[in-house]
Amino acid sequence: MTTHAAAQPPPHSGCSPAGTLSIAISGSGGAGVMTVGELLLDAAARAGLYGRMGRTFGPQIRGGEAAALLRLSSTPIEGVGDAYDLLVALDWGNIDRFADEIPLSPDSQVLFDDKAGEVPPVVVASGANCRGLPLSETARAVRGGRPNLVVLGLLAGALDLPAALVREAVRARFGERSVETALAVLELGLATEPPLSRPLSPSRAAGVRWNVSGNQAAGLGALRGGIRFVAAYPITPATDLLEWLAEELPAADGDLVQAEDELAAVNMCIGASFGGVPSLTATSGPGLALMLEAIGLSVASETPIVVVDVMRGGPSTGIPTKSEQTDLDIAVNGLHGEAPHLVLAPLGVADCLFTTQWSVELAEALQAPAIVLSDQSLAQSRLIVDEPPTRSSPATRRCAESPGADYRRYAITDDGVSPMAIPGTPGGMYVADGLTHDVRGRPSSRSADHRAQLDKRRDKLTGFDFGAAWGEVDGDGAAAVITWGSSTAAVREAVDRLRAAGCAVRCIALRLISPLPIDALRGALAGVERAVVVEHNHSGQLHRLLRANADWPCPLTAWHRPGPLPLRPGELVAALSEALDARPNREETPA
Amino acid sequence: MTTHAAAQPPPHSGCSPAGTLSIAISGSGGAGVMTVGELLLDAAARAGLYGRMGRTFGPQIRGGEAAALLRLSSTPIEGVGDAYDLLVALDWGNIDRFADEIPLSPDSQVLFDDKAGEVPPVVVASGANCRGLPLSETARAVRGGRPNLVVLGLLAGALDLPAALVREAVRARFGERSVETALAVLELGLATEPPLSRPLSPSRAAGVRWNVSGNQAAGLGALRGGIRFVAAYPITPATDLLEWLAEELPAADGDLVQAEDELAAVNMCIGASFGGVPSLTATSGPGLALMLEAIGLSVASETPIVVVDVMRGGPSTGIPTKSEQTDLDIAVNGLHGEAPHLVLAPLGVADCLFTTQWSVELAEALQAPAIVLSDQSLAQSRLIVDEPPTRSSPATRRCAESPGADYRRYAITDDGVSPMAIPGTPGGMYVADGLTHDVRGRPSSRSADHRAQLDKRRDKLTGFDFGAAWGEVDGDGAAAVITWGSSTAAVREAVDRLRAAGCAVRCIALRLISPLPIDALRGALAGVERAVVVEHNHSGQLHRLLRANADWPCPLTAWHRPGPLPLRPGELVAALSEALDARPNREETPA
Amino acid sequence: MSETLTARDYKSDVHPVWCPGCGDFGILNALTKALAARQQPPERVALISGIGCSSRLPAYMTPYGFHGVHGRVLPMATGLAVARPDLTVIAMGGDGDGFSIGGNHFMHACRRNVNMVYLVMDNAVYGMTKGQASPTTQTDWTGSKLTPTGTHMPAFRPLEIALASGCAFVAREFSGNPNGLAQRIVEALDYPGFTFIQVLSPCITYRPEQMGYKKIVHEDFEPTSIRTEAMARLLDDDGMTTGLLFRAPPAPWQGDPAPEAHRAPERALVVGGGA
Amino acid sequence: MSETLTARDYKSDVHPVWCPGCGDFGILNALTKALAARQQPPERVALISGIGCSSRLPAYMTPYGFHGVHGRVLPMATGLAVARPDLTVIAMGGDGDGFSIGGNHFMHACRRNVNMVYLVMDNAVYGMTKGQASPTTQTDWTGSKLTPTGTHMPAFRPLEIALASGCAFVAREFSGNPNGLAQRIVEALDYPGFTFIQVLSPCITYRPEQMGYKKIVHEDFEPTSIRTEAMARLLDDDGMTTGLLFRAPPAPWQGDPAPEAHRAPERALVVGGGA
Ligand SMILES: Cc1ncc(C[n+]2csc(CCOP(=O)(O)OP(=O)(O)O)c2C)c(N)n1
Ligand SMILES: Cc1ncc(C[n+]2csc(CCOP(=O)(O)OP(=O)(O)O)c2C)c(N)n1
Ligand code: SF4
Ligand code: SF4
Ligand SMILES: [Mg+2]
Ligand SMILES: [Mg+2]
Repeated sequence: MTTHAAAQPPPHSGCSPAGTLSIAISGSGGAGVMTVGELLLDAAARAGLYGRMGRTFGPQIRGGEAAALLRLSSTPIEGVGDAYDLLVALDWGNIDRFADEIPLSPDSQVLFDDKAGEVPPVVVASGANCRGLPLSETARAVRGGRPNLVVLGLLAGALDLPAALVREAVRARFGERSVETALAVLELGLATEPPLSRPLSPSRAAGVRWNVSGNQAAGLGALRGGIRFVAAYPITPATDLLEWLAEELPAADGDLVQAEDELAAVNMCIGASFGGVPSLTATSGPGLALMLEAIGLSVASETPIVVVDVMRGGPSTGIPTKSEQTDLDIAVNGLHGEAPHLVLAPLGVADCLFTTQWSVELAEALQAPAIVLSDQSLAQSRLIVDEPPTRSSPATRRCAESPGADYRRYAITDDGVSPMAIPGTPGGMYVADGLTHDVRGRPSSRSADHRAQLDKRRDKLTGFDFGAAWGEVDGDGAAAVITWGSSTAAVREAVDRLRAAGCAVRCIALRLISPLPIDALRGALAGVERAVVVEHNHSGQLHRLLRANADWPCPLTAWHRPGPLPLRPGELVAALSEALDARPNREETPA
Repeated sequence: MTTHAAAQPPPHSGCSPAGTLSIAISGSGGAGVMTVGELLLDAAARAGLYGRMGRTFGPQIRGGEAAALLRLSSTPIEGVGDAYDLLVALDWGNIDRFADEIPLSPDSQVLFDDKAGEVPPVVVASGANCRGLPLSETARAVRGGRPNLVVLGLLAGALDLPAALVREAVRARFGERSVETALAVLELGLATEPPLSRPLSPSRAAGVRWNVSGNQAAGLGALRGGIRFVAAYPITPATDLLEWLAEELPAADGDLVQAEDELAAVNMCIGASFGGVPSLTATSGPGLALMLEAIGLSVASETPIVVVDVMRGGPSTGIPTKSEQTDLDIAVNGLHGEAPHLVLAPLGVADCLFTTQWSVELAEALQAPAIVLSDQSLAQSRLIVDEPPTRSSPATRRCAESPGADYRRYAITDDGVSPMAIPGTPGGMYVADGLTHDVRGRPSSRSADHRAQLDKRRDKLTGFDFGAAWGEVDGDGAAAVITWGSSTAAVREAVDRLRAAGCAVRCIALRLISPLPIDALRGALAGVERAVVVEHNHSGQLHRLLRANADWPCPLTAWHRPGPLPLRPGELVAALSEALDARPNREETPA
Repeated sequence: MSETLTARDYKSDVHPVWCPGCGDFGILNALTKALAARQQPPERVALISGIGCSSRLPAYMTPYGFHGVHGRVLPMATGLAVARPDLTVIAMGGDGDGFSIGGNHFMHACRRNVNMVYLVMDNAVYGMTKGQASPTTQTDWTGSKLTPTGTHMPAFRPLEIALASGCAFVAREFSGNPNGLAQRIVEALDYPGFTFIQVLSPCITYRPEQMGYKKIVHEDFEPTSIRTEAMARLLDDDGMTTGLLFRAPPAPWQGDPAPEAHRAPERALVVGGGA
Repeated sequence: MSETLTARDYKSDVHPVWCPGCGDFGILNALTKALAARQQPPERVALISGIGCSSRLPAYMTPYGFHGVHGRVLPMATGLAVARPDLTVIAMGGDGDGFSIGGNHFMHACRRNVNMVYLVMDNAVYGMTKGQASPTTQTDWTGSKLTPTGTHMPAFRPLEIALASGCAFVAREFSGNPNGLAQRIVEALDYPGFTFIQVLSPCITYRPEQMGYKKIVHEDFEPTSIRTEAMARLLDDDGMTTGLLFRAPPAPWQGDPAPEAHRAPERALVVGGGA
């Protein structure tokens, strides 16, 4: 084995905080980097560790360069780290393309197949310690053997994972025909002296753990919330959420229809929901744009639907495979006319379950559309988490059980929610309408009817008691960070570090975006003197939304950065230290 | 003739300020109320008066009740008055339906055909002075004669319009076959002693005057701005703008295509504009919602288009025939991803010309989409105005004249605008793309490319010098009203009254909504201690937009009210007196 | 309601906004008759429409209804019919709604074959927006200010498109013959799957010449179950032939069947720990 | 460029994202050959596409191009071709782009007959989004997780729809025969009006069985100019026949003519005053 001397001092403890380790595995299409990444995550989970895995690909539709991006940990984690402790290159492919995405430092180790040729300049320049290993040579000892399983064995050794659990993971994955070969190669890797040693101590927590992606979690939340009709038009990165539901719905006696386009999908949902069946569609920015007219109909006709928007880089077709929190504006303000509705954002991969389930419940209870702002980084990352608690709060729609001759579908009620007659119910017949209507649903252009229905639709949302789930608040002190959705992971990690460094920082993560929980957020900001709003986009969309809708007890500054690169805790530590220092009333964004 | 004694004291000087007069003419379908309204407006214009006319209809597609709503004046006016000095009822039809829209007071006079039956309770309750006249009986003296022309004669007499000019108006309108009958009936009306006398003294201004609707003015602005391709899908109240352009474009060597839907219309515009031909489409809220995805493409590919949104009551299908300033949110924030673009709003009927023309110029100069927020009250009202000055600032697009091998379509330039190669230009070949791209237009998911293009597209707008046309400011003092679009007319009239009552009020009307002219508006607010934002919608959309995007030198309070009824100066006088009083830092909306 | 239902039981007390003499009145009558003939309780019927004069129809009847957005009547009706197969779903709207902005859904609804009746109330014009050309408008019609020298396009052929898209029940009727139409609607209601009836329905306001339809419609379609025959029949059709053109053996939409065995989706996510 | 242009002059140096072996390479080759055959200067050609694997094509060639949004390629190409009739406009995209989300524009573009070539690169699957059923997918294809028991719908028939919509030039070709395709594209370029070529183009990644196309395509269409004949020819077609099916006498789109006399629009607004 050869060692490339790095231009920088040799590695010591790695780049990650104690107890976590970031590993990237890269290679060309077909090299099997995703397989080894998934197996490692699985084995680590079996061994009692936590972790996450993301994927990145070059632009080729299939067969281009790819990398599995893992982070393993002794304790629960959610987000990505600052840099990679370890990069394993099965070949050098177009590794340049990943330079931004796989940050290396002089503390990083790079292992590569010694048949792969020269270490590329971009890797040399990082100062990482590079070492060639006879990966393909080792694999060749087994007929049909592939180097990726050598890597699995080596990494298992480096992490000190019990070999039996690694074998279990391999057995669970491969079919009969290939499992023996895979195991044989694995053994070779396990038998090799690991090129480094970074054992992580397993958690002693006893509960069940899940290996789950945000899209799976959202699908499960939809099912648990009561969704029984789904209309689907594929779009990255929402497709696998729809595919997951396609598999699970029939057993729950639900239906999925592949629609001809997003206009059809959203209108199918409205139709099914009019029939009393909770309905959902999922899409990404371009599809959401096409759905807006009908979402307005959902508002005006008070027919609940749920639309999951798995955000990707924008605008327009943008960067379909990368994450960005870029659709808050359209989700909140993208409807024509004045059309109050629900917008929520999951705070993490596993929280996609809770937030989607809650969104279904809220949509049903409030007879309004709910838009769920997930994003690619949540949707397509796999996370090892403690099994989330189940909640028994099924969606409930207020239905008119035995409506009489004076049934008024859009009656003005105390809480703005009017009992809805479901087709099939005798006596409840009404015509739902997107035209301005009176309490019976009959078209009206009278000023009083228009005003009454506008007020009602606003007040049923703003007057609703959303309880404690509007957001998550922790810590105290005179400085606060406000964030939402997928940014929460990096913000929390940064805040932890700031706290460890002695700064008291309050962390407020918003799950409910619309209606804005103004009072709750004001309460959470009590005593705060300066707050910074952190988000993963170019223009500070939540920051503008907060400013637009209320006065706050303290000045709000903005820090935001667009995709495609994920927010990392380290950059946030720097940004927050600066933004939260004592200078009052800063208003320009430092981004 | 009979006089119904009103419950209230008899009328004296009427409801309107000196020099103006509001007249409503109502009747069932076929009664010819629009004809007499238009003739009166025409004759008044010929006589040197100014004025406006709006129309209102019941829900019937055709043949239901209708009313012509006029306001005539010695000096230029723009908006509606507070109440009607005069209502002429050709029959009582469903007059109830118009009770809100035709406010009467004890100062009002009501004239009605004495064959029409009892005065309806809603009219009696107004306290107006009601008088039956033998309208149909008079008309019957001429074979085929209709009472509406009797009314024209009576009103001409009441206003002291020169009979010759009224005859001219009638001659200009009727075809050979019917003109003689019409003139004969008119004479009977002219010969009758007018039931009241409210002469208005004509203006002595010498210039040419126009009788123009907002949709016509916008069409003319589009033509003068250089629009030569229009794609059309009909929708109320935008259809007549498209129809006007259909008639005028061929002579200008332009094309209009009726599209199968709004998705097609907007994409046709992008295609034509990619070909170097300035392009426009017009729609209303539901159609705008369908166009958003493609407007995002226009942003990302930097292909200019103009979209005129003639707003109507919302949300959803809403109230198609009534006005409301309800699409500011969607126009500014309705695109997915971060997609900076232009949003402008005409400040009056005639200003539809200037604002549309300027919008074309800005879209072309900045290679970005421009959304023009007109509304039904501007679009479909006819106004008598002094001929607006012509402007010689043709649309100019920065084109690449002789691009070479290193041509970069999306080059980062000082002002963010990159020379565009028009198909046909040798050497300039590039592929326009909605995918995130590099300076050559090639798809890229590199962070640096994404950021550079996001910055560029933002900065070309925010860095542009929009000059003085961003808005109109007049007056001074420590109190200000900020408004936009069609609300400007009522606000100005209210402000005039407040000034007459001794209050110094600054009036700021925004024509440029996005990018928000922050510095200019800050300048206009210098020295202001309290400002109120007035708009014709339910949720205070401009107010929120202003709050979201900047800190202002003074607190901004909000006053807004939805449609379908127009904003009237009187209610604004009351609202503004309250909102602008000395209480500091009010933040709730009184509406 | 155990007594016999009459056509009147399906009529609401809302006064139609339609022009006196509009062909859509005939369709309203036919529909109420058809439902009475089938004795469908109004609460088990859903009338779904788009936007246009024609699409106002649901408000004039007593069943459940949804007056949706322009052009999306078929997706909405599809969602409802898939989610609630127990209901009688009747979709309707204008030629603009169905063939212009909604044309894509028309083709795909024909293919999908979800159980419903679809009535296109075809007046070859956009009535609601005051008289522009629709897809079924003749090339040389110069009555619209938007296309003052004609449409420059051949008229859309709804029956051919329906057949080419795999529609299993294709008919054309005339609103001036409400009994014939009612009878056809009854057949369509009885047919399991997507059924399409183009109803010629004069717009007396913007296409007054259509008052002459009654003289030129002729009831000449001979129903066939062979697609090629039906298509051939259309190739020299004058657009005024009425009757049932095509009726295939029923094969309505069926979604994915429920699996025999299925384990809770949560189980697939479990990894390590606990066990 | 006064020298002779070769196919290579139309190829850019951008490396396609396509999978090795993708049928779309054949279409790229055919298109460059056809343009060379016509000696079209690249700057006078505009390649307009939607979104999908196939729609990436414009970047791989040297003419002007626009990679638009999903499903809207035909409106964009229509706007360009109407506004710039001097350019050669070639529209292209996938079967999902053209027949699913874009199906409405397909029908209306056929009717409108604006001068352009439209190539649908048909692999009967959504390649870009990793293998879902498209309209042209066979009913019993269970290869997609979104429709695991099949599509439950008959496949879409693009040529029938084109004919029924009034398309004047209708052909089917195979990407595995780039010379034949190039020849057909040349004919289409020479034809004034809207021309449609369905190109069977295997997706080797999500429909590997399509590699067998080359064995089953057969060049059997006999061109006709009689619509009824062409339609009849399709009624028992296996979907694998290639060649020119239909070619009507040209009658391309013409918008409203410029009026003989016309007064400035401002004049119509003048009333009173001044004069
Ligand atoms: C998205 C959208 N675009 C346009 C309109 C305007 N609009 C209302 S009805 C209609 C067409 C009506 O024609 P048709 O469907 O034939 O119905 P008809 O009135 O003739 O019965 C149009 C274009 C709308 N309401 N929504
Ligand atoms: C509005 C919108 N919806 C969905 C998508 C996602 N999407 C991208 S390509 C595609 C379909 C691709 O299939 P096809 O058009 O047949 O092209 P192919 O990739 O097979 O060549 C879809 C659904 C999108 N980009 N935009
Ligand atoms: S405009 Fe035509 S379609 Fe509409 S109601 Fe009147 S007659 Fe009927
Ligand atoms: S996925 Fe299929 S269509 Fe797409 S590039 Fe690969 S082979 Fe071609
Ligand atoms: Mg119609
Ligand atoms: Mg395809």
